[in-house]
Amino acid sequence: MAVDFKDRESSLEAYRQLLLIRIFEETLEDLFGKGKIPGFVHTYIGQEAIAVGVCSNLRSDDYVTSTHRGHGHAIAKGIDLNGLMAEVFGKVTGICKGRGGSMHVADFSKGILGANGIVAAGTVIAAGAGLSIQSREQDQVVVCFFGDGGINKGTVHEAMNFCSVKRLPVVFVCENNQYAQFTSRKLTTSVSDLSKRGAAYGMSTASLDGNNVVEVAEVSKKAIDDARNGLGPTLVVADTYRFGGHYVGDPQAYRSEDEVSKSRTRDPLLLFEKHLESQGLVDRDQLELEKVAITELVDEAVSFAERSDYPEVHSATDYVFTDRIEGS
Amino acid sequence: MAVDFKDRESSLEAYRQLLLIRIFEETLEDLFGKGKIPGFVHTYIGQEAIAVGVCSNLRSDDYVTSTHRGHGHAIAKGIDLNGLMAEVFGKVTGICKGRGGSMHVADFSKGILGANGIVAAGTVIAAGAGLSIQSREQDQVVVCFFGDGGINKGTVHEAMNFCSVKRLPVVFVCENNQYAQFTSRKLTTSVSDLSKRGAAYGMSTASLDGNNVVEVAEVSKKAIDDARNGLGPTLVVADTYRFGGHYVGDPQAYRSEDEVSKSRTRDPLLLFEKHLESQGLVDRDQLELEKVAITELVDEAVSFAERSDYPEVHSATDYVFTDRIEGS
Amino acid sequence: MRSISFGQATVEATAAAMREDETVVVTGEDIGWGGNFGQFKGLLEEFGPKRVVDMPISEALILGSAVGAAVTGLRPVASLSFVEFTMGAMDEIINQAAKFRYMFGGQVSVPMVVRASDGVLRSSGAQHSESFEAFFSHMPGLKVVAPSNPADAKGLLRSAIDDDDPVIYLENKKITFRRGPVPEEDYRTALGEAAIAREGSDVSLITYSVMTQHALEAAQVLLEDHSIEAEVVDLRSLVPLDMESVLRSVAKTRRAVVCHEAWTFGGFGGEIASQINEHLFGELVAPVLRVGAQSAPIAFSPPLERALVPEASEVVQAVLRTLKP
Amino acid sequence: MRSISFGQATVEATAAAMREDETVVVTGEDIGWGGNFGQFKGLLEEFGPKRVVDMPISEALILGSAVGAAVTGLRPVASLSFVEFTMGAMDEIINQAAKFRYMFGGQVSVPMVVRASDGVLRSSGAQHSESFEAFFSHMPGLKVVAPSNPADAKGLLRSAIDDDDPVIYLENKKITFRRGPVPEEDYRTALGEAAIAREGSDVSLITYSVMTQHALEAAQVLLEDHSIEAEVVDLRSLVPLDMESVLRSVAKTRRAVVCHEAWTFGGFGGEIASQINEHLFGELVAPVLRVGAQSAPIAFSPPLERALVPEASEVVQAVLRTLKP
Ligand SMILES: Cc1ncc(C[n+]2csc(CCOP(=O)(O)OP(=O)(O)O)c2C)c(N)n1
Ligand SMILES: Cc1ncc(C[n+]2csc(CCOP(=O)(O)OP(=O)(O)O)c2C)c(N)n1
Ligand SMILES: [Mg+2]
Ligand SMILES: [Mg+2]
Repeated sequence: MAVDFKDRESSLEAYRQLLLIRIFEETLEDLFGKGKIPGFVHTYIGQEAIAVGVCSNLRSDDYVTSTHRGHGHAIAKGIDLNGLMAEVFGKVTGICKGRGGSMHVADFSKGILGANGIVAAGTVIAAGAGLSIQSREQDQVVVCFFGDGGINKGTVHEAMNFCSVKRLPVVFVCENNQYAQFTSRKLTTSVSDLSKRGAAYGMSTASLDGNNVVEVAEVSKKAIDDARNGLGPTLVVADTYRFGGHYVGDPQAYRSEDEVSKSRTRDPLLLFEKHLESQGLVDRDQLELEKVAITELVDEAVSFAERSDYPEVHSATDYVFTDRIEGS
Repeated sequence: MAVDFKDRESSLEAYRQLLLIRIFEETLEDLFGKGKIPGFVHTYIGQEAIAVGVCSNLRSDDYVTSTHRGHGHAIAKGIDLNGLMAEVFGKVTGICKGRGGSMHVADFSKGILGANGIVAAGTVIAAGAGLSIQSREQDQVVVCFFGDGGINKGTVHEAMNFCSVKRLPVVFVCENNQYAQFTSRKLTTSVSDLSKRGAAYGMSTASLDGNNVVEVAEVSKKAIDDARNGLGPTLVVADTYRFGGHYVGDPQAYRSEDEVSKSRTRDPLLLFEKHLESQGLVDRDQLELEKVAITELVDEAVSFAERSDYPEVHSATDYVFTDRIEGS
Repeated sequence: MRSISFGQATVEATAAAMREDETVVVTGEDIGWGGNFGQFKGLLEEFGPKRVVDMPISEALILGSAVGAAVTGLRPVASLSFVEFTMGAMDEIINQAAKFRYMFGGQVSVPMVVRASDGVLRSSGAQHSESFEAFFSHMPGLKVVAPSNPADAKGLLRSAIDDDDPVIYLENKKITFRRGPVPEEDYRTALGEAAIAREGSDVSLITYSVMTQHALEAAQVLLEDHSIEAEVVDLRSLVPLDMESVLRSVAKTRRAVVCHEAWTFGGFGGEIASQINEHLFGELVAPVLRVGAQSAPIAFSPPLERALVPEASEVVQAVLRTLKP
Repeated sequence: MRSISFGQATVEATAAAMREDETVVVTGEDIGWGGNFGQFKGLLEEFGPKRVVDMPISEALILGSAVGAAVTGLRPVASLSFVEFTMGAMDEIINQAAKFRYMFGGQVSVPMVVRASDGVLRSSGAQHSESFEAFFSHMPGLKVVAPSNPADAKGLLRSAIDDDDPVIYLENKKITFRRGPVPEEDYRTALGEAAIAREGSDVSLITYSVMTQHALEAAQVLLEDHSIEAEVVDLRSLVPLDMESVLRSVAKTRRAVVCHEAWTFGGFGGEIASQINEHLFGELVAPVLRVGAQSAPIAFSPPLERALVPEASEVVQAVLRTLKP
């Protein structure tokens, strides 16, 4: 599991994950611009190191709950890329058979309990998964991703209190990207050090640089190990920045170009590339080769999605219930 | 406003308030046993010092939000006693014309924004009253009473964060009486020091002995003054004990008689009587005279309520809307 | 047959399910102490605190964690005592529990039961007296059960716990303490099958939950005082809805009165009445009437409470109106 | 007359109310930036952050604070963007806002408006596509408004803000960007008065919100292709409900189709259909039909979304069915 950042292959694998998320999201931006993607799309660009670093410590039978900005979590946790892409297209070959779309990608076989269009809804769902693990006497772990905007939802409070009381194996990862939609965190949140929120429940807390995948992986490893070992929940606050708009197409009048371009100097991919090169683990040529390979993967996913059919209209009410119910 | 506990008359007034709540509630227990009170009744016996101490610092135009256990708050904030008693009887002369009952007593003319049957609902309502004060540029204050069980509701979190962000004039008073219904605080709450919950929002916090009316009055005075002076909200945790069951008639299998009788040694009335006598402010005879007088007041309220009529059946749908709506 | 209370009957169903399947867990406030209406009495003692979990006063957590537990291998039965407290957990019911299976393309089922007590009971006041089945039955993905007697309470709860989808199990407070004959053995009563609680030929009373009891009283009065034979159709579950039984009855009697304790306006009765009218147009000899509460929050004062909420006499009145020329 | 969008029309109404009465404040997430649909554009600039309050993502707080503010001297207009987010604040709507006046015996009014965007809009998915008016209109103490065009949007919002009771103002996403003629001056459109959006003699289409637009399209098709004259009754508010206008229209046409975008099952259409049947029994020449969404969470995939949710062609089909012998 845990990435050995001294090891070339292991480091390259982390790099591939970062790249896969980045290229997947950039491809979506492009496709959305061309009118090929229905609905609205929230990309994870700039935050990749969090999902990749955290999920590098997870087993396939561990769980994650996710948000409206969920492609990165799903990819890092191992969702099938074709199924993900086809879902975002609304095709029947999508992981949710086209019912979900970008905001509702999920793969229960990989422990991905769903992206969720309701802010902070995942917190209480994660608590339930934690209760289930404890009740079944398993050593799985749940990671609950949520945002700095989401931290003010009542569900966060109810979930953290309960997980702490029961010492449930849940790691709360707050992705502090400074904005909730168009509104700066400062305008709506009473403390600037978000980890204080965890202390109120007697939980362990940790703060980290969410753009540094090595740091994310190392710090979150402790939280995940603790959870797995029965030491209870941790609140991890990962500072980062959302490179794109809230959604693809967002005019972003609420922040300066200067602020955005400054943040780009701390691009998690660049930082990790520098790290790999400076450590002499990977050279630039290799990095370029990886980009070509990943781009191909994503392109294949696009053509899979494009080739696929839409669901059949007569199936519109399938999957409402497990059994078929007539007349309602 | 603030009680001068060096002053005889002022101290006696606080004593009368404590007594009034105590005798009112004991009378209800009696009446309920006789089948004269509809619905269910939650008494404030044992916690009187909190409402009396806190409200001694409030002006008539200040606001309080209350709970299912709201008679004490209402009395301390100055509700009309006859109207209160008649309401608990469900009579048309009740303060809510019989529509509300014990769990929904309110007197908006005295700033009592209602007892409330939904745990911790008052927190977000208090935040709104605070916003209103700030918007109207007034120097009123809101006190939000809630319980140690209520502290785990999401509304507490949403309200505290917002009040802190906006520095609203709201004082949160958590009445830590050790139980939520039949369940001990320890079973459901992640921290034993409840004031930690306030620190998570960058709020001021204070803890105090809720059975000591002098301490309650003094400590809450600072919180209320701060709020009035634009210094923002405070979380005050008042430790106390619920002498009676959760509701009148509760068999209380969940706690030992020993625990209950121990707690009685710290009866807020006894403590204050001792204080008054030891300070030489009031002698025992005077205390007995007060009891007679207050008992008479409550008896009068009972006979007022008993004499009053029930609301007329044809008025059952009055007060749904401010205007009359036909056909719905 | 022995006679036990509605509440006790649900304890038996829960215990049977828990004995059979160790993934069944019960969560809620104060349930270790038996719950507000004794519906959980003895479960903690038999199954221990890992399967009978006392919860903080955190309704969103109670139902949200039920969803999370249900999709990761448990079958939670979550209690919210009074149905009004579901309002603090509607996101978890409406946006999560109901939608998970559909929006994730059938990857998962959400086998959970939400138990909540509804209806008026001796001046419980505006925040503890209501009936919200109309909210839940409008939301696709939820099943809704509303038993009227102890035997059904047991069998329907057993089926609800068995069910792979989220079920809202509404237990009316007024009948929770009422006793009735209940078989000792473990059994299931299927969701989606109405019961003919009484046969009759002149008018059909379509109802569920406590109003079934009032309808049966009304039927007795109608027979004795007016020689009218009323048929009482007890729906038992609203989703799935057994319209076939309803239509069969009304096709026979050609008159129908739909009765529930919830507010008439916007209530579930509108669905039933509309379907009857659609399917039996031209065969009815009187308009389908609805009996429900008047449009006001439920008042505390006893005479007002009674004025707002229907019982047998309101049903009798409505039936007599359908029989007037 | 100039033509502006539905969303812009609501900005005008809000600004007019704020200019006239300084106790009117607007609260909600991201409203300083105009809100998700531009319905608040320019208000921060004109009225400042004390009256246009950007809120944390705390829906219970947003509506609970509106209640607290409304009973202490303000007239808050609180926005929850998508109507699904009201599910996180149902306690505040159902147990507080709706009940305060009644359960406190008329001591107080709760003059607040809840704005929320509902309905489908280009594959917004299961948690951003629904219509919940059935929930709100069932709860006594709430008024419910659902405009269908920019001019009404302006006048009805103005009245909603004037109103002393809590009003749920539902703005359909699909029509928020649509333009239409809107008078420049400040005016009110009364709650509880349906509009005859089109006159006709053969069938009455009873509807509101976006379905009024679809019904009008359907009426055009019916006329052109089938020579059927459909009357379109736009309710504009569901509570208060103008049944008089509905009954007058149906008494004339003797056929009715009730149309909304929300799920048919358990929807508000059941109330209207039931009342029509009760009041006009024997005068109808066809059953009252309902057109609404099929019972499923709203799917993301475009063809599924379209299959679930009705538009003009479904209305046409239903009308043709009422005309078949
Ligand atoms: C309960 C709820 N309220 C509001 C929204 C609308 N909304 C969608 S994303 C978002 C901002 C979320 O901010 P944050 O949690 O910081 O996540 P980020 O978008 O920054 O990843 C808002 C307000 C929602 N989806 N759900
Ligand atoms: C939202 C909600 N959940 C549950 C209840 C049921 N209930 C009523 S009082 C109570 C316990 C409250 O405990 P606490 O806040 O400590 O107040 P106390 O009764 O001790 O004064 C509970 C669970 C309720 N009324 N509202
Ligand atoms: Mg953010
Ligand atoms: Mg307590």
